[in-house]
Amino acid sequence: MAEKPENLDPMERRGLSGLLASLLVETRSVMPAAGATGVSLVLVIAAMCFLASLTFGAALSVGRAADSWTSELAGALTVEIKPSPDMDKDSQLDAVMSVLAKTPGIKTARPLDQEDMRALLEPWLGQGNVTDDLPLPTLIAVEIDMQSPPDMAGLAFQIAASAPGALLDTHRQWQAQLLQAARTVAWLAYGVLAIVAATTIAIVTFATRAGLSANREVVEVLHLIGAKDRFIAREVQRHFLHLGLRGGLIGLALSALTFLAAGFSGQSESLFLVPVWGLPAELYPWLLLVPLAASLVAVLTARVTVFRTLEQML
Amino acid sequence: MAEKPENLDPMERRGLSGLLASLLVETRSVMPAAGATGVSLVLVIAAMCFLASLTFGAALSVGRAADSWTSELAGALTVEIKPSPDMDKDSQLDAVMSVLAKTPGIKTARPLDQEDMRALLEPWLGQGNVTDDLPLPTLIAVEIDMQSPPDMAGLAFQIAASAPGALLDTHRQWQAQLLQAARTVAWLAYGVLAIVAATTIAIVTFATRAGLSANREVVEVLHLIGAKDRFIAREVQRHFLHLGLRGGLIGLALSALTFLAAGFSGQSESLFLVPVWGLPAELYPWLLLVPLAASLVAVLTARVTVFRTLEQML
Amino acid sequence: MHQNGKRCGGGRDELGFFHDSVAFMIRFENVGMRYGMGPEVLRDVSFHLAPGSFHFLTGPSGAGKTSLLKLMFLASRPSRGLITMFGRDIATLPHHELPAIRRRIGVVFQEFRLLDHLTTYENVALPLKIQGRTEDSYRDDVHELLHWVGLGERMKARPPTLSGGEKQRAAIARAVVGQPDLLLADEPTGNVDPEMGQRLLRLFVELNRLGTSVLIATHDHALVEAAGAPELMLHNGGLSVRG
Amino acid sequence: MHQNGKRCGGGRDELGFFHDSVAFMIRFENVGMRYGMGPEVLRDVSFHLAPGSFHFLTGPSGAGKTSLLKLMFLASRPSRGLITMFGRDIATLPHHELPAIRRRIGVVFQEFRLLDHLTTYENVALPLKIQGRTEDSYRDDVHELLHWVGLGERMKARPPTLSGGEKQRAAIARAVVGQPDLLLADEPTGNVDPEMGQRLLRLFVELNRLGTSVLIATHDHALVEAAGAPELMLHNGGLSVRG
Ligand SMILES: Nc1ncnc2c1ncn2[C@@H]1O[C@H](COP(=O)(O)OP(=O)(O)OP(=O)(O)O)[C@@H](O)[C@H]1O
Ligand SMILES: Nc1ncnc2c1ncn2[C@@H]1O[C@H](COP(=O)(O)OP(=O)(O)OP(=O)(O)O)[C@@H](O)[C@H]1O
Ligand SMILES: [Mg+2]
Ligand SMILES: [Mg+2]
Repeated sequence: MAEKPENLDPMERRGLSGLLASLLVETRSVMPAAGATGVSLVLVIAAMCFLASLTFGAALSVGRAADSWTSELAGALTVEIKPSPDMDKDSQLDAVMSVLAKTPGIKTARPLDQEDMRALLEPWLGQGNVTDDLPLPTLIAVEIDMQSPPDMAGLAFQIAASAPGALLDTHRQWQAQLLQAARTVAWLAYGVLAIVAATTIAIVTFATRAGLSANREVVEVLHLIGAKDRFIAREVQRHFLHLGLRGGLIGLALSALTFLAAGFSGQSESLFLVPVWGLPAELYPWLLLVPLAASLVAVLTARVTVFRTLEQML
Repeated sequence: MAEKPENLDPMERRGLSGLLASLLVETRSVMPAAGATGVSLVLVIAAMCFLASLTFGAALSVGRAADSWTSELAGALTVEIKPSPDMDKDSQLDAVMSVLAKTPGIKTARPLDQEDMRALLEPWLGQGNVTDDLPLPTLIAVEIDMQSPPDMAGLAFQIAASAPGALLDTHRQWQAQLLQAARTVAWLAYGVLAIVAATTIAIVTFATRAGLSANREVVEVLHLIGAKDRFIAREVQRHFLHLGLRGGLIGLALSALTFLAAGFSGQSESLFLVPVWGLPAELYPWLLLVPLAASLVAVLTARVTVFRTLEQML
Repeated sequence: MHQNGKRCGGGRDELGFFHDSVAFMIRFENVGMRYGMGPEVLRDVSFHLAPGSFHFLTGPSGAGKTSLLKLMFLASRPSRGLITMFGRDIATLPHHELPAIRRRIGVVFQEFRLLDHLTTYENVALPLKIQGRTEDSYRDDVHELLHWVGLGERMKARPPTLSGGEKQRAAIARAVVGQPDLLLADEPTGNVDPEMGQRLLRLFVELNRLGTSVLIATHDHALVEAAGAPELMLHNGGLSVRG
Repeated sequence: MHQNGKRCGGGRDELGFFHDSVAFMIRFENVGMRYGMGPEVLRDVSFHLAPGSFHFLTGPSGAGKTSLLKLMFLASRPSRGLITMFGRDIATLPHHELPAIRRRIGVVFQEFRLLDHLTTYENVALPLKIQGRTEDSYRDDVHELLHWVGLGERMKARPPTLSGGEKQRAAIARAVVGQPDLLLADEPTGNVDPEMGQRLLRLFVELNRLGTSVLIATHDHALVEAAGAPELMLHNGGLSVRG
């Protein structure tokens, strides 16, 4: 039998592409290439990474939406100026505006005009009911700099002093409720993420251990013919790194596709806090954490299990 | 060796508790009692059922909240009566109310009093700004019977005719937007449910197949010593029914505990559409569907896989 | 194949013990077999075994003994030729009739193939359990058989804790417990000492006297000589008969 | 244990071949062993094997041959007594030194224990691969060995497609490929024909001539007689020596 050197390792290629290939494709090792349990481990990891990536993406964008919304909300004040017999409307407005202009930490201050007021009130009063003769208060929308916010108490005092009927409304009543809502939604998203992450870790751990039990005989034989613990652990880890990465990347791809599809489906308006759906483009890279974490869990589980198995063995 | 009849099947008890016990506890069968792969299959099913139950419960209560909210919204109309020089306020109101009283399909009609109006407007106009001298329109909140709704076009015509300045507002503008929102949230919940359900089915399927591959030798030996296909399939199915139910019930218990804990944690106010959190008591029984479905998937997968294996075998 | 002595039953045998009143228990005609795309492991194998006969199957390692037995216990199909078992052409046999035929065959696998999660007792009782018999009806028989093969003390042990020879004896006990019409044993004494080998041979002979046809694949010349039964010899894929 | 002929090396042996210059390769003193809470499988076993010796280990099925070998290839610990391997007390040996000792021992397991996912060639080459040797350095040796044991044609087959005897020969090849200082073979000829058995015995003798101590557990009297080497006999957990 003339033996050609055809059992040379086909993965002997070097370089980055070689590295990538050897991460994803099973190189010839002493561990079994993905058999029945290997395949199902890959699929379980893929499915869990899919779920985890979806949740992670959703939590990320909800969290970000809640954050920006919270700071927007907290950065907004309103000054109300009630009509007063002691001062005419325009003087009241000028006095308050000059106070605002002098106060550090205020970004913009803009009196709401008739149009704004109409838009605000029409849903409640009925179309055409907001007429010029309605004795509405004047409202000034104030945006403050969240980095160096003004002294609220001082500002409220100054405004009240500047003109009769002027009042700083810090939206306290609304803010309390809305901030609470935003915080709840963000917590919810992170809570769901935590549950899914914990479940993913549990499933990957147990799937890995199940996969290893199929390889127990291999580990035992290697041990008995004199392989060092570190050699065995390295081989097993590499095997599970392959399985984990392969599964993780499949799951990642599926979830990215889902986000893209949802993004394109046109429903991309934001609904309350929930961005429906589609992930902001700059958040996609974060999803890579999911397969990496899954592989890490698989590798660590494999390592711990193998060492524990080997320790029992003498 | 005196052999006591101690290898009598300990599960020979009869009755309901016996049935339950035999469903949950592995009876002496020819299949291996949960070994390494069995245990991990149980845990994988438990974890997936946990996630699926959580999602299912959330989708159920979101769906129900959206439903009731939608029908509440759709069942509400408002009649606006603008002040008119041709008729005084009370006569206008009386005329409109009598039209509403005569119209079939209207449950209640209630003029909003000054308090209601103030509550409605104060957030926008500022506290103390809604004064009696504000020339507000009169609003009548009308609740219609969704089962036999009145003829809207006819009603609008009759109301407009009954008094100058009277107008039927069907909240179209708001409704379109809010119904859309409710529908989106409900769809979202069901979409997430679908994704989790599909993932659960996939994972249970593959975990079952992995579990079976460990039992392949058993199936083969049984086949070769003359067991009928139906016998083998029945044994395997029973085995996976046990594993599936055990896992499913663990997952169910965990998710029920989670809902209960969330319910008790006091955050039970509704946030927009999302009931945060806690599942309405009457929805808990529905959660039972999850472990049943998971067991069904496991059993069917096992059955199909075993029959396919046996077919290949001659 | 021709008759030899008492134990190698004649072509036409009217023992009431057998379910069919056919001339041959097993009949191979020009049977060939290959694995996948590989070379033919068996070539033009033709022979027949009469009910109640006793034969050995010999041949060098890798000659195809196990492969030939696999055809007989219906674990694989021939790639060509005709196989008749109990008077039925197995190529045309409907799928649902195979279990009934398999139950008439007891097999000692070369690799034992005991179920690791069952005790030795349960493993041996398995063929009876599969036939739907109640434990009460067979418990004593199984115990007696286990004692006979020297496993009385290891009845509750699981196969992974048995020694090589103990496993082999458990496998033999499982094959004979149902008093099959045909016993196929693949290297049944490779892991036991000569004394135990003789004891097991007596078991086979006893079974044969009760009507079972016996075919034993073996390398153990001592066994073949002790039994004095005819020998089917496999060589280079072909079969020849001695005795 | 006392010297017997050439092959059963003397107590104090100065063969430069051995890494340690110790008197005994293996020394058992009052060794007892039990599985879990069970009865003692081995009782007060005391013996020693000199470097370069050749012995058989016999005893009825279930006597404890495999258990005794397990102690020697460091797969289990004795429940009492002292075991010295290559001059080291294995009870006090640190964990990280065990692989080095295992590499000096070649084992033919009774159940073969080949890795099903590797080819026969890869299985046999495994001990060399584990030692970190490059494939180029051993490919030809492995091929030659495989041809010698009659597996030249089945080099690329995986164990599940090998016959019983082929698996056994692959297991033997794996045990001897690294020219170990000690060869422990558990029933290495149970599944091969007598001719192949003799051939394999020649392999062991050849190895022994090159300096390997050989211990073969077997039921095969023909093998013991052909080699004419001394016999350790296990009976009721105790060890006695013949020859
Ligand atoms: N599943 C299989 N796939 C491919 N080849 C196989 C398979 N099983 C056996 N063979 C090959 O067929 C030939 C005959 O094998 P078989 O097991 O029938 O031999 P045998 O006579 O039983 O040998 P032994 O005495 O060693 O058990 C051998 O060369 C073996 O390698
Ligand atoms: N893992 C184990 N747990 C419990 N008992 C065991 C275990 N392994 C072996 N035994 C028992 O210890 C005794 C000796 O077994 P051992 O395998 O050493 O015998 P042996 O001499 O190799 O027999 P054979 O020739 O049949 O291979 C047997 O009775 C066996 O049942
Ligand atoms: Mg064979
Ligand atoms: Mg043994």
